[in-house]
Amino acid sequence: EVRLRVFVGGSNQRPDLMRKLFDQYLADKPGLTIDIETGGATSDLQRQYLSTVLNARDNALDAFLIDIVNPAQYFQAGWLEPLDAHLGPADQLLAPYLAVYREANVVQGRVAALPAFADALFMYYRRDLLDKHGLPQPRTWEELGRVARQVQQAEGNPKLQGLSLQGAPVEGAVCTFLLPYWSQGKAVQDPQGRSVFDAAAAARGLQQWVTLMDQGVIKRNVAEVKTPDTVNEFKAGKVLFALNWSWAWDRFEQDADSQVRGKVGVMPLPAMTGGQSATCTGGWQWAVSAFSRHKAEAARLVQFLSTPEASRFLAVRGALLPTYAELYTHPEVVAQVPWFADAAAVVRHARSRPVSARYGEVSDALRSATNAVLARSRQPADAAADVESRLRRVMR
Amino acid sequence: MNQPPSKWQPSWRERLLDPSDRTLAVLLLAPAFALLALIVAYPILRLIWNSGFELRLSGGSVARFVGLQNYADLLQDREFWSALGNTLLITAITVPGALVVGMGLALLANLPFKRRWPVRLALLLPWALPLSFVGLIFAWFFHTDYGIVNDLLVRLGMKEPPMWLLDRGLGLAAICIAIIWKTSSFMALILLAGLQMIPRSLYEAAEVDGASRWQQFWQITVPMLMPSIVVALIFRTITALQTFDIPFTMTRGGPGHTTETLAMLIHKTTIDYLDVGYGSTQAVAMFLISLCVTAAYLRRIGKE
Amino acid sequence: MTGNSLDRWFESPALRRLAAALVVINGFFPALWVLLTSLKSEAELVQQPISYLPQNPSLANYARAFADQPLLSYLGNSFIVAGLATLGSLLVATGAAYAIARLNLRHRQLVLTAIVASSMFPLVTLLVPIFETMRVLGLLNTYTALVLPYVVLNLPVCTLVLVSFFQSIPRDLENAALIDGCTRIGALVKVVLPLAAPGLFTAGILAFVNAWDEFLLALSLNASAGMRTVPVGITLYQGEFAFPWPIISAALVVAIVPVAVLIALFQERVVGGLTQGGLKG
Amino acid sequence: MAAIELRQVRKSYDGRVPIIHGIDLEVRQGEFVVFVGPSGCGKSTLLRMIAGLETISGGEILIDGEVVNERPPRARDIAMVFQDYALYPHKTLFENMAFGLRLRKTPEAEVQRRVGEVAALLRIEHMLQRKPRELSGGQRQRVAIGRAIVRQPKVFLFDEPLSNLDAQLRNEMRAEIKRLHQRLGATIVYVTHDQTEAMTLADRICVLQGGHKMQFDTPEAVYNRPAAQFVAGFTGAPPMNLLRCTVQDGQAELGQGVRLALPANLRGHSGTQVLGVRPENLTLEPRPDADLQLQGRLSLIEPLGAETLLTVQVGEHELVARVGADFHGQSGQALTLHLASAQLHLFDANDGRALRSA
Amino acid sequence: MAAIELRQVRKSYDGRVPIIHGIDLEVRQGEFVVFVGPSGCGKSTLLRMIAGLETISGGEILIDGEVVNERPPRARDIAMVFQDYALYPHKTLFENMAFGLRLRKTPEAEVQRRVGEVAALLRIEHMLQRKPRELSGGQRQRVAIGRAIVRQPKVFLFDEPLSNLDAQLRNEMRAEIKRLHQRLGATIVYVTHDQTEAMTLADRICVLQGGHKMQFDTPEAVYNRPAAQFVAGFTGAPPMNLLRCTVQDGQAELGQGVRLALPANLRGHSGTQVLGVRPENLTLEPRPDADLQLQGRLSLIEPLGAETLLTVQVGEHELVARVGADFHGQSGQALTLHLASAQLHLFDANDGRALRSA
Ligand SMILES: Nc1ncnc2c1ncn2[C@@H]1O[C@H](COP(=O)(O)OP(=O)(O)OP(=O)(O)O)[C@@H](O)[C@H]1O
Ligand SMILES: Nc1ncnc2c1ncn2[C@@H]1O[C@H](COP(=O)(O)OP(=O)(O)OP(=O)(O)O)[C@@H](O)[C@H]1O
Ligand SMILES: [Mg+2]
Ligand SMILES: [Mg+2]
Repeated sequence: EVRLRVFVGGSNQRPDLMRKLFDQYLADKPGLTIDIETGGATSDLQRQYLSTVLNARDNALDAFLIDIVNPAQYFQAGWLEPLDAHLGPADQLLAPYLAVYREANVVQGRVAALPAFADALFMYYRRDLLDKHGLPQPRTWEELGRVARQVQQAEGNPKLQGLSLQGAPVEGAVCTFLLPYWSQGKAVQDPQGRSVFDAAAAARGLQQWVTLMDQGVIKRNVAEVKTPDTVNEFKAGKVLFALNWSWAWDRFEQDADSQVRGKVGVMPLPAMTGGQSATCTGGWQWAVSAFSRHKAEAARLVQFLSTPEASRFLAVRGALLPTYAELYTHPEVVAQVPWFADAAAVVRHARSRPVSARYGEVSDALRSATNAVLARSRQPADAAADVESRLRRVMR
Repeated sequence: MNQPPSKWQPSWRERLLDPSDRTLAVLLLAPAFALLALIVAYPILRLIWNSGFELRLSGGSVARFVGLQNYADLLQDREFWSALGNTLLITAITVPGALVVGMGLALLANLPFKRRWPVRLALLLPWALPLSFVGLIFAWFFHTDYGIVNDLLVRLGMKEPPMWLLDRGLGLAAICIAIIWKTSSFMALILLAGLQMIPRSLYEAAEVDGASRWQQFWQITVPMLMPSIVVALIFRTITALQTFDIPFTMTRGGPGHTTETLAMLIHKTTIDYLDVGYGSTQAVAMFLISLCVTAAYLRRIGKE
Repeated sequence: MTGNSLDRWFESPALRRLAAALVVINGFFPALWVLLTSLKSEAELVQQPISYLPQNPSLANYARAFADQPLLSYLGNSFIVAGLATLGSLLVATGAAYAIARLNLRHRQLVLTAIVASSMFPLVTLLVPIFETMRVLGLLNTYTALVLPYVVLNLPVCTLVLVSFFQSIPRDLENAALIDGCTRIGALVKVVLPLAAPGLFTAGILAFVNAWDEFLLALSLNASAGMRTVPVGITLYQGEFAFPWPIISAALVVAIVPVAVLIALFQERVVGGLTQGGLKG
Repeated sequence: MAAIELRQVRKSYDGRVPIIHGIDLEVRQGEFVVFVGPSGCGKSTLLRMIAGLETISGGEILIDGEVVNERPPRARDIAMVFQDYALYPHKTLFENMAFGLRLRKTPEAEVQRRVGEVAALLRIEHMLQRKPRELSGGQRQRVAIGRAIVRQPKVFLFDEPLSNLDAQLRNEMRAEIKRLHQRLGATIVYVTHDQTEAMTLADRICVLQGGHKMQFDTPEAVYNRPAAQFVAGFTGAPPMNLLRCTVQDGQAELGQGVRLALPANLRGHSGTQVLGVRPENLTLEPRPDADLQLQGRLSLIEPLGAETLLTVQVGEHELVARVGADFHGQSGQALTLHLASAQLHLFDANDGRALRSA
Repeated sequence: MAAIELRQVRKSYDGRVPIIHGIDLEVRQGEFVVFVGPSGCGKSTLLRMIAGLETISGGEILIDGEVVNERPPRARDIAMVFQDYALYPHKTLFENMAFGLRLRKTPEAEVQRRVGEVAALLRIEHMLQRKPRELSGGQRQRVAIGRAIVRQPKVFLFDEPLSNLDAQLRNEMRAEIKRLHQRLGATIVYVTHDQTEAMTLADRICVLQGGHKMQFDTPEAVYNRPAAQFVAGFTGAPPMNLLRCTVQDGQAELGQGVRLALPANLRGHSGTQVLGVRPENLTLEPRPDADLQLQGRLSLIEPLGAETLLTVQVGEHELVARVGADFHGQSGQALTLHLASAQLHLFDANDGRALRSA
């Protein structure tokens, strides 16, 4: 008689689908039951909850979903059971997954978690408008600015935002910071996890956003834009280009009040001039609590939940991005979610946010710098310098 | 008829039901103090204990006793001082602000209206609205594009209405407005209770003595309300020093960290950074500050 | 009789109505806004200029609010938790307040200060240790886990209200009961408490509202679906990628209504209770 | 010229039944007028209308010859002493008394002087720096009076100023107020329901009942020639014995065969009336003027030290007689009460009017 | 056997100066004893110690022959009536009265019967279902008394039960209590600072001052033979005139050449003493027993209706005389006061003891 409690966060982790997966798993396992626990809809609240529970070394949770940025942090806090202990060595275990997930989930050579489903920042755009005005997909942010202004002028609609991205001090702003930085070929850390932060590149990246703001491409109050705001505005037809997660696709195409149904395209992210396109991964991982009383059972469950079959199930039933490269072209998946074909390239080029035991501090440094610059309360160079010194302290 | 036994020999049951005053006091206070010990004292001791350690969970570090090092670090911590500054600023604005607004509301609500319940309900409603949602609602009100405030400003002819939450000054102003709105309600409640206890004859005496309304307000109402005001101020100040939900939902401390409060910083350090030792240190510091402020009030009351 | 130096400033009915309007608008506006939002569609919220009245008012959001989350169960939990917390607060605070007000304690001021000072620690910082305590006691995801801290949360204000209330009850009433044949406890239960009813009532409402609104502890200590309270439940309508204001507003309206009704019904008593006891330092 | 004049003054609280039914009254310069009457009769209301604390529903109030209906209290140049003193609890005694002067921007030296004088007059100089709560009831009352005096207003209004004091203190303060009046020569309107206060203090007493003026006359007249049964029953301690009787042919038939001959000036009425006789007018010994007698039985003896109250059952009536302290007797014994027909009062049983020579 | 006995009873509130300094007292079965004394003298404290509401710091209290020091109030079989009535505001009158019986598990029928009887006795039967706030002061007082009576306790304790009532009502209720006592034959200890109550109600009066028993005797003795200057000054309204004098050779020298010859029983003392004479013993007309005279000047006239109080300046002293209502005179006139040497009192100027034949 084993009873597992699994934490599935909020609705974006689709507890409904997870329940179905659990039931599949339980079909041939009498004596095992699984309870789902949800709590906190945003990753903030989930982090808050998990921190509290794990901090108290509570054994109430056996397995849980964690954001891609957390495995390192949680593992080093001693909260995660290394899965290789139960399921075999790390390289073997993680080999089939997309590279970013492979990297994110191995901490100090141990398997901290297994990928559940993928996600990445996508560049959504109004295909109809670009087509109407005969404009190409922009390759660089500069170009994007030009295209956007042309459309704005042609449409005679100054309220039409050229680009919507996340400037509020939420996790999304970390990606907003990293996109132009990465596209200059820069990294935040070396393979040993030490900071190799390039403040000048960061400043240039931030400056790019400021320039776009000055041009009226990004709206002036972008510093209060959170992830759902971009979705809502794009959905309402007020945005030309929008950076958002895969999840937004459904909202654009399926929401009853969407003004942009059938008019949306996904394209590779623009780069800094002279750089190359880069985007940010997201996605969720299954981890087993170090305080669980049923680690072995939980580990086996987690293994099941991260199989290609499970991933396919989530892709087909929930349009959740697979963590296996081959699934993007799997006929069943393509039939159900055709746009995954476009998505594959994006996901494959996506990069992971810095992996650090002190990710909380890293994230805070990046997001607050972004926010401060976009709110025009700090110069890009100063903000970049702040980040540099902060990262040097944190990522030793 | 009711002859008591010739010798007074209470049964054990009677003794049990009739403890001495001292025993009874202990019995009655016991639950309160047991709970305080469990929910407050023990956690506080834990915090104080933790504050002596380097205890960074995500650093993978085992707890290492560092004595007062955390406190020394705290004194060097720019973020801490900035958060403390914001907290004190918010306190300094919202406490008197809520007092003034609350006083106004209380005075108005104390007028002999024919139908009093809408006024009373309006007075109490802000108090009953959950704090975290007040933040959300006011963030919405102050939203650059979709907020009511800017909508009104635009309707009044402003071309580029301000971006309230994207500026330290305006952001703090918006936060303070939300806090004042929310907290003036309870303030008004206490003051209203106080107002109703001022005997009418004092106003009549002042009236006969020749005091104008304004003079009556300052010479009678305010001094007579002093006890209520002090109680309200103590409660308000303690909660103001703990300000968390409203700035957290309204600005998240942005832009940058410029509107971050102490409680937000502590929350961030403990929950996001998993830096339990240092977070505890910040919490203890905050407790000491609350204590000082309250002690100052209590001293003042003592002098009265 | 009570007085108010404003009485005569506001002698004119017009001015008086204006004053009332001011208070009413100030108090109701945000709640009203939530109500209006709950009748709008999501698209309506990102319109510029903003629309004040819903263009196509509909109750669909309410239907969604109840369909998307077990709102009724959240309400039930909130009622149970807030109700038990209220009872508990009253019980504990009554004991403490009576001891402070009536039994000749040697360090009454100190005891009272200790109780009031307990509210000086920000809850945010105590969260983890409290969670740990509850875990050790095996109380996580039980009503008790929330009730206990809520009782503590309410202790300062309830105790203050009740102390001044007990002090306002003539001692001779208790003496009369003693002479009539009561024990000390008998006198407390049979005479003092019934007389302190308005104070208990006031303290009870304060406690209820506080408990009803609490979020952080409720989120952390009772996260399991069956035990969630309304404020926690409401946050579940939002997601990382969505903030459905209209549905959340609908849920918020549902959450506010019980408290608002409570206050509307008993507002005289809330104020009156504080008055009679005279909330003093 | 009258210091205060009331002309057909009426009062009703917003639209409800009237409380004061058209009262005419003149208070002369320097006069001490006392309003007495049972609780709820409208004494305070009337006083507060004079003060300007209540609006006037009808009629006119004049102070010093000027209609003041529309003037706020502060423009009426009056001072008032309240039943519960209404001292400002947060001000020192000095500031309590100085408040009115300060509001009038009196120079500081003058304030000091006047407060000092009044404090000396009231013997509270040594506690001017205390707060009201540190005072006994009598001291508080003095301060309240001091606050009124210090402003030297045209008119003083007192609303039951002594009713919160104990008996002893009440006596002292009463004498004090009397002396003050003699000394200041001020115009005073004083409300009380204590008739000893009324009798000893008043130049004239105004007896009110249910918002009507029942009698307005000197204490002596009110006591000895009550204009109504109500007034008679209200004055004297113990009050006048009032006996329902049937009057016929100049004889009052008290039931059970007890009869009294009425004096000439009370004859000429007939039917059911109320006969009144004061306890001190009933004696046990015959006296020259006592031309009537009543036989009774002693039912209660209350020795008061200086005198003794006897309750005597006469027919179906109980009469109280006030006799000397030297009375010795016992409950149940038979007695003869002597009384003078000249000291009898007769009232209409219906409207209570005093009946005199028809 | 004494109903109540106090043996060297002492009280001090935790460690502070003593309030009651060793009082011995016996209250006989069925006796009505009144404690009088100025405010703060310890009357209430003493009564509450008998009730068991205050701890006893020293000595013993016996009820019905048993030491009850350690017994809680409910085991003493007493009933108490409080100054502010202390009715349970949340209970009906019936339940107020029945409360004590119910606590003793009296059968319901018995409760009904006894409450009914007492209500009838006090004439409050028709309002048994009301709550106390719906009653007037006098009615409340009756209920408070009823609540005490209904339990038929050994001893009744009253703490200033009438002091919150107005004069008229006080008189009525006083008579009522007197009648009740006669009817129930109960043992009563009654606290008041109103001497009329003390005089009329008491079988014996215990005069207290500063926690000391000054005199414990019948009203007549307390009034006519006060054991101390304090007692003399406390009884009578107005109280006894007390004049500081120098006694020598059987003569009291009152200053400014005013002298009075002392009667035989007061001779033999000399030095500074205090001479006492009651206002009613000073007359304007000569009378057979009035062997002494004082010349004075009238300074204040207070007509009370039934009598008049005169304040007369004699030498450096002010004396109050109580004369008939028929007095006519005016302030400032010269007067001769007649008094009897047998009605003089003499007190030691130092300790206030009454001085009689040495
Ligand atoms: N504010 C008010 N509204 C309505 N009725 C009132 C108000 N104040 C007094 N009354 C009524 O007016 C009547 C007269 O009241 P008032 O206070 O003048 O009596 P009073 O003679 O002073 O009595 P007391 O001796 O008890 O002070 C009473 O019946 C009272 O109920
Ligand atoms: N609880 C107490 N603690 C300390 N002192 C007290 C307490 N109660 C009474 N006293 C003091 O004891 C003395 C006697 O008080 P008590 O109440 O017996 O006086 P009293 O004769 O009843 O006066 P009154 O006529 O004013 O009721 C007073 O000086 C009082 O200040
Ligand atoms: Mg009155
Ligand atoms: Mg007393």
